[in-house]
Amino acid sequence: MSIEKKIKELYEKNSISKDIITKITGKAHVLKKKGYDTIKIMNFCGTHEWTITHYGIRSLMPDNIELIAGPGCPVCITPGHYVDLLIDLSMEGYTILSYGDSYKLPGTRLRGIRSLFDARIHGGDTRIVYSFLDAILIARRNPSRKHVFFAVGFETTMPSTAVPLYNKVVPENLLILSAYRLTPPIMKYLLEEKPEAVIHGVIAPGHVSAVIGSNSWKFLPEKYNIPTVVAGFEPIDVLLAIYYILDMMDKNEPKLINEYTRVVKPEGNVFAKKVMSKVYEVRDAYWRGIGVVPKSGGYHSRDYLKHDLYYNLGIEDKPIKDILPGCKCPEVTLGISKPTDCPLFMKTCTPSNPYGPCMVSSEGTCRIWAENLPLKIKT
Amino acid sequence: MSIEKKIKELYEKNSISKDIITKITGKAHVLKKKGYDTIKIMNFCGTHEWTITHYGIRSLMPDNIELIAGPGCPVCITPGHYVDLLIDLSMEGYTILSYGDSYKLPGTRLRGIRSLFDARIHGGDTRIVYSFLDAILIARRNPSRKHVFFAVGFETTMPSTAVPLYNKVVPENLLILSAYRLTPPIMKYLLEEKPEAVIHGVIAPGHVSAVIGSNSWKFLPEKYNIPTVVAGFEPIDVLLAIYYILDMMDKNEPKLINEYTRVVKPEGNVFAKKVMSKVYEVRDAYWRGIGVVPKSGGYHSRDYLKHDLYYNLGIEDKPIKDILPGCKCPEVTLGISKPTDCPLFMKTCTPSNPYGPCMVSSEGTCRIWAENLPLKIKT
Amino acid sequence: MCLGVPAEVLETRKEGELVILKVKMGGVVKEVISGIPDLKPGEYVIVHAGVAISRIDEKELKEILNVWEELGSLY
Amino acid sequence: MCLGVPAEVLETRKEGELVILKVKMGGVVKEVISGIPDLKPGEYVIVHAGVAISRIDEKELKEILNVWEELGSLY
Amino acid sequence: MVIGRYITTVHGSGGFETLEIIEKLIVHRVPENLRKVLDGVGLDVLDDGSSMRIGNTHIVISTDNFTVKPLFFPGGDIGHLAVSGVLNDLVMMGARPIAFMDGIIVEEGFPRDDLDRILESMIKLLKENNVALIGGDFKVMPKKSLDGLIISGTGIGLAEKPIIDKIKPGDKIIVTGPIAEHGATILAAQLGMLEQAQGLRSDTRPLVKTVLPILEKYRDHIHAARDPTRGGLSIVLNEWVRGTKYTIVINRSTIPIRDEVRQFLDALGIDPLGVAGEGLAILSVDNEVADEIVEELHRRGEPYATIIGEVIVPEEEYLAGRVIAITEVGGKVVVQPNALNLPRIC
Amino acid sequence: MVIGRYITTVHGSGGFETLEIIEKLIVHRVPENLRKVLDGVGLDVLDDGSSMRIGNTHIVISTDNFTVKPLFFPGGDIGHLAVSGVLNDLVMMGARPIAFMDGIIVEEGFPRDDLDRILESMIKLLKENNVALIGGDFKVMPKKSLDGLIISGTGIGLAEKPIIDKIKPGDKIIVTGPIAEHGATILAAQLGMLEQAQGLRSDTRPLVKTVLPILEKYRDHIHAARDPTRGGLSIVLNEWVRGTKYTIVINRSTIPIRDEVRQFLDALGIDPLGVAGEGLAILSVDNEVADEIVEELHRRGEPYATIIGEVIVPEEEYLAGRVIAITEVGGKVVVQPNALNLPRIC
Ligand code: SF4
Ligand code: SF4
Ligand SMILES: [Mg+2]
Ligand SMILES: [Mg+2]
Ligand SMILES: [Mg+2]
Ligand SMILES: [Mg+2]
Ligand SMILES: [Mg+2]
Ligand SMILES: [Mg+2]
Ligand SMILES: [Mg+2]
Ligand SMILES: [Mg+2]
Ligand SMILES: [Mg+2]
Ligand SMILES: [Mg+2]
Repeated sequence: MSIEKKIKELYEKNSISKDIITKITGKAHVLKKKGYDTIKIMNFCGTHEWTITHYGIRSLMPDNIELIAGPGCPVCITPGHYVDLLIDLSMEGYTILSYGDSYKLPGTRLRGIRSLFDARIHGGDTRIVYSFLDAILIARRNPSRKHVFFAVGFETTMPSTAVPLYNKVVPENLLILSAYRLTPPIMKYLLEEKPEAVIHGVIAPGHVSAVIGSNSWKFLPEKYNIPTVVAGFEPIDVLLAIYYILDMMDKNEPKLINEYTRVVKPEGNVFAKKVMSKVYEVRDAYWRGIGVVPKSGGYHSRDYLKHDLYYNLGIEDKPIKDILPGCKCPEVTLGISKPTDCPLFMKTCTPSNPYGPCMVSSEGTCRIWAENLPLKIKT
Repeated sequence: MSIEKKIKELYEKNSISKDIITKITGKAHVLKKKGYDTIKIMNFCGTHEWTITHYGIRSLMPDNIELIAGPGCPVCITPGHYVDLLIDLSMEGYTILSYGDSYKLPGTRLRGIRSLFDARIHGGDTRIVYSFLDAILIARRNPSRKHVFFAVGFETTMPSTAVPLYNKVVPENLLILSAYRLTPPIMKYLLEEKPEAVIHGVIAPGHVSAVIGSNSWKFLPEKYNIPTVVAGFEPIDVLLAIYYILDMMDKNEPKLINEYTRVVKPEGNVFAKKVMSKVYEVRDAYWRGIGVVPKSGGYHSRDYLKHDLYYNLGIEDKPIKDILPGCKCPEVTLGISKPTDCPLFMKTCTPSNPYGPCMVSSEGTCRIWAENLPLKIKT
Repeated sequence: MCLGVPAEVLETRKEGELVILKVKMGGVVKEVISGIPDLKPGEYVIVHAGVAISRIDEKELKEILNVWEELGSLY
Repeated sequence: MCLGVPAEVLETRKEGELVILKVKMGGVVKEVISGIPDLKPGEYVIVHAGVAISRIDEKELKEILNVWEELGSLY
Repeated sequence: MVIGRYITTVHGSGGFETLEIIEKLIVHRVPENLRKVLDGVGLDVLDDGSSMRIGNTHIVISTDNFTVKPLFFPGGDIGHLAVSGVLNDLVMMGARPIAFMDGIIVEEGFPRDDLDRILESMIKLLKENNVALIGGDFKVMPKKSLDGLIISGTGIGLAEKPIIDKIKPGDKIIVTGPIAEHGATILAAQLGMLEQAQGLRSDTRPLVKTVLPILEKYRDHIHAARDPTRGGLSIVLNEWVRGTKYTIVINRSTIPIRDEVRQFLDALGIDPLGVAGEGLAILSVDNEVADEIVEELHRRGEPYATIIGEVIVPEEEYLAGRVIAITEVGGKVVVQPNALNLPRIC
Repeated sequence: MVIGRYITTVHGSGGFETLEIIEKLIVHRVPENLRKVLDGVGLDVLDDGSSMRIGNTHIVISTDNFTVKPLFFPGGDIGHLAVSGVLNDLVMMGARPIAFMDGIIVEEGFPRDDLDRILESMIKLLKENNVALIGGDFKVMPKKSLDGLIISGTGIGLAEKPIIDKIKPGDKIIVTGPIAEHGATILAAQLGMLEQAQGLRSDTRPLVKTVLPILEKYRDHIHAARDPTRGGLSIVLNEWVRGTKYTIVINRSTIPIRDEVRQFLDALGIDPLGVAGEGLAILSVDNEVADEIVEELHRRGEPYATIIGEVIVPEEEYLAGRVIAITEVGGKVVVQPNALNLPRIC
């Protein structure tokens, strides 16, 4: 059987999920008897959240299982002042290149041009690119114009700029605003600083782990006794992760399980890690709506400063108040509130006209809930 | 009676032209008896030619009067290599500003981009302006871009650049390609060098004379015995000029008559002449299709070279072969041939797709003939 | 050559030494460069390519109208 | 976060030290940056944001399919 | 004409070049039997609109695109123009407009207020003329891929018998109002010469109330009717006479044109006969009723309606198919169908 | 929705935002009695087309603008798309297309050869479907004021009785072919991902020969028909169900979609249900004939036709007016009418 066929089979195997759901229901029942009236399983990756809602997995869960979303959307936690700066630069004639995800992300201002999308409407040259490679090609074709790439993402995304920078193929007229943030530090921060967030199990991010290695999550079971599963992104992967978590809870043996071995190694992608550590250095960093989290940001190291936007402009990366009035993104992002707790949800804040950052990215919890109400219905 | 009403009356008085035509017919008859089987009256101003054809004046003339057009269209005689140069500059990012007249003027090339109009189609920024003042405003609004104004014209048009240059209001990013040519020299050249052009009378250019003064034409009757009338541009002005010429022929008293006293003074516009002589100096110059004519071109004098296109580019204004194969413009322009003598006329050369320069400007003889076939018909 | 049209001077203003006229030509009002010294609102000029190149002389205008009148009727 | 999709490596080329892969993802072929050393045509990778961040391990892939199979039928 | 490798503004001028491109690239490709349907007219005649017959009713349809810049101008706006233009095409076919469909395409970032004004003026005019808006389309194009807004309009009208343009010798040519008003205004606006309204004003308006009743009343005497939009009067007359054995002779000094318009166009060296109007019609009518029609037009609210010429059978063969003008001084000239005029200084 | 001070691409996405702008800025302004004519439908229903009745004949008209970029794409071009789109709107109304009118607007400098190809493909398709080209318009816009070329198209069809979309409880929802083919192809082309044809190909084509005969045959059993163009399947179903007391329930894993299309859209994080197709129809039909219709569709040349869901009366009130999908793993989700999808990496 060829690998291609196997990949297709992965997709088709989703149909056997029903059997796994039955198993989950059984385990949940057992745990309920053991006193677990609410089991909170936090996923930590927007794509997991997407899988859960897109496939209606919440509608299939037994009553005592609550699937909650953690701070897994890099767009949602990207500081608003970055967007303000890029808007202003676009109006001064810079070309701004962004992933689709961050294109509609609002900055901190409540009036006028609020996002890169708005900026385009007002004549700014802001564009969506699929990858940093496309950004390189665009900048090369327009050597007389300055370009800025908006590098939003977690560890998964860091190689996209790190590898080309390391290999010195980035043209001079292409600057980078690094908004990279790191995931283990935020997880630690959440557990240490927000005791109100009760978490029984964690579905750890599959593609982050592909880069940093599944071992990076060992601290969760070892230090905090939280059963943790590194999982893939098919619904069946997620269901399996839930089952494994329940099983560990049942056995009271919190461990780290790697369900996504087809992609994730314990040590991760060694080459990428090496390159990233050359190009980026770790510093304390501001997360939108959350605050400054220790050792959680990736900043260009000295040898790569010539491509750093802030360095080039000669200004400082200084956060300003970017929690929009009335928006509950901070709580939603940390899994403390649900979008439906926000009074603006689906009123002044909608996917086509987002007010808060969590409504922007298709990984933002609010956006996901807006597009796929979790239903428990009979039809 | 207000001056406005009088101007309107000028226009309306055209209705009494029939009486003047009867007088012309009478005089022509008398001259025929004196042996004048063909009386050639040359006009020297494209606008006179336009009046003649637009009002169908040829259709009203007696058989022995032939109204011929002289080299009165500045577009037709503008060297083709100027156009080539401007096309190339537009492709390099210069903005080229031109009067509507010269916008479709073909350069010397037979393929590819042939005119400023073509250049626009291929992405060059070439535009029509109504005046040099508009060019100044456009250049001011776009300080980071270089602009070139295509200064085509006779003495009438020279003040348009001379006055602003003299008054130092031209921005640095606005260069001028001076294609100015002078009219008395070409008239002398025609009489001296082209004996095949038989001319019984001249209708001298009204607006050229408003600038240089009617006295400039004294040499025609005094040196060459040609009855000459400086005339206005209403059909009745032209008819009156024809009548005066016939009358002078009849009396055998060639003189200079100024029919256009309402606008033209013997000494012309003294202020404009002073400014022109500061800004421009007279040199031998090339006329398209005709050749180099002594002391017939206006070139920027030393103090104004910083706005001169050729000076700025550091290249030489050097004519190249610009008579298009098969085109009879040289003969047409000098009044030696008629457009209908050209085998391309209205075949491969039409107003909407001009091949030769005389088909471009609405003053070009070929264009005028194409649009207004001179008819002698009964209806 | 040299299309010239009569226009009425409405306003004059200076930009440095350059005199700019606001003139009325048919249904439009347009700014043109003055090529004649000392123009005043109310005067009529001939405008060519955005420059006032000559005053219209009211006396001579009346004169030519008379000439035409005579020529038209005398016959 | 971090949408990643499986893709087949069709070709590899170098630009200086940078390795660029031509990969097939669904109905399209696209150039992406290699984030893994020594990839060869025919291998499968996970592509995220235009970068191949991980090989797909054929043995493990077979393994998980078996796990699923079992879980799906055992009950 | 050789079309050339690139399309130019000449091809879109509405002159013979436009007709040629339509004939060469489109009509030519369509088999004869697919150039019209249901007993109507279509690409076989290229009149103001097309038609089809259902029972005794002729349904007349016309579609047009509107790309005018600026979008707002003295006397109207692009919405006003779109409705007027489409309804007038129906009226010129002798049809009573009953329905309209619009296609609005705007550039991303277009001000909502401007869109509002344009739609308001469109719909207001439809209401005034009792025409239903039965459908349409709304699209947004990415920033910089369209300059502002354009409108496509489709009109549907009913006629007992449509007017298919076919001039007859002896016909009188009537112009219902002053020419060149719209084109002159737009040109002035484009050249930045409209800083003060000084008598230039587009004449854009539907002729449903003033001209249509007369076309209905004198239906059998009206041999051709057209609105002189792109290309102006000279194109209309040339299209009518082209390929016939007749000559159209017009008396140029009788053509209604306002002083402000004439003087402005003179200043740019542009012939008013080639300049668009959007609130008038050119008619070719039976000699016997010509004066009566003019009087009726005056009564109905077209005070400038005038007979400007006639259709004759020329003595000289080479005049057949041409338009001849008797000039203001009694001269004779051929009126050529040149539609694209650039302003000139010479 | 607040429309805001500027029009954005969201307003032109074909989703509810487009409907809203049409309702707020247009429909709202038109008096009730001018929203339709002659016993037909118009702005009162906002279906695929509009109609009017002359005697026993219903005339169906539809107008649309086409602005697709690139102009040429695997599986078609803008001309091909314009004809298919307009004819399909007529077909969706149950009408047999008889005539077409085109409005071509090109940018100055547009290559004549490209224009030629587009017109050729337009006219070829009209001929194949025996539709007459009875008129149109041709305009040229100045360089840089339009990106390339756009087409407006108006189609006229005849129906004994038009299909006015009105779903009924118990109806089965049929999709006649694989979804998202056109939109995926265009998106790939715009993102520069089409360097090699790898199975993405627009499905643009008229449904005159395959689907129309079935709509005619089962006319009384077909309660709604629509082509899922802008906004895709999710918009069609949401529009149908919005404001009713019913729920549409679809079984997501039964929706026909080709692997190449699904995988490509997965890679961009875009939901295929919101992506346009241009060669398929969505039907809501009587339960009793649903299987028969699917079989007929297979026979006529639509081998992928499938029943994907049904119209129910929900027990829970809050589900009324919504579309619910049963997912591939048996979960249940609301299908939202979001039409504008940006590619994402997260
Ligand atoms: S619904 Fe909008 S405003 Fe409320 S928390 Fe979510 S993103 Fe913020
Ligand atoms: S008709 Fe054309 S080619 Fe012939 S002389 Fe005139 S401009 Fe030249
Ligand atoms: Mg018309
Ligand atoms: Mg039409
Ligand atoms: Mg029209
Ligand atoms: Mg539409
Ligand atoms: Mg007509
Ligand atoms: Mg439709
Ligand atoms: Mg439609
Ligand atoms: Mg459609
Ligand atoms: Mg038209
Ligand atoms: Mg329908």
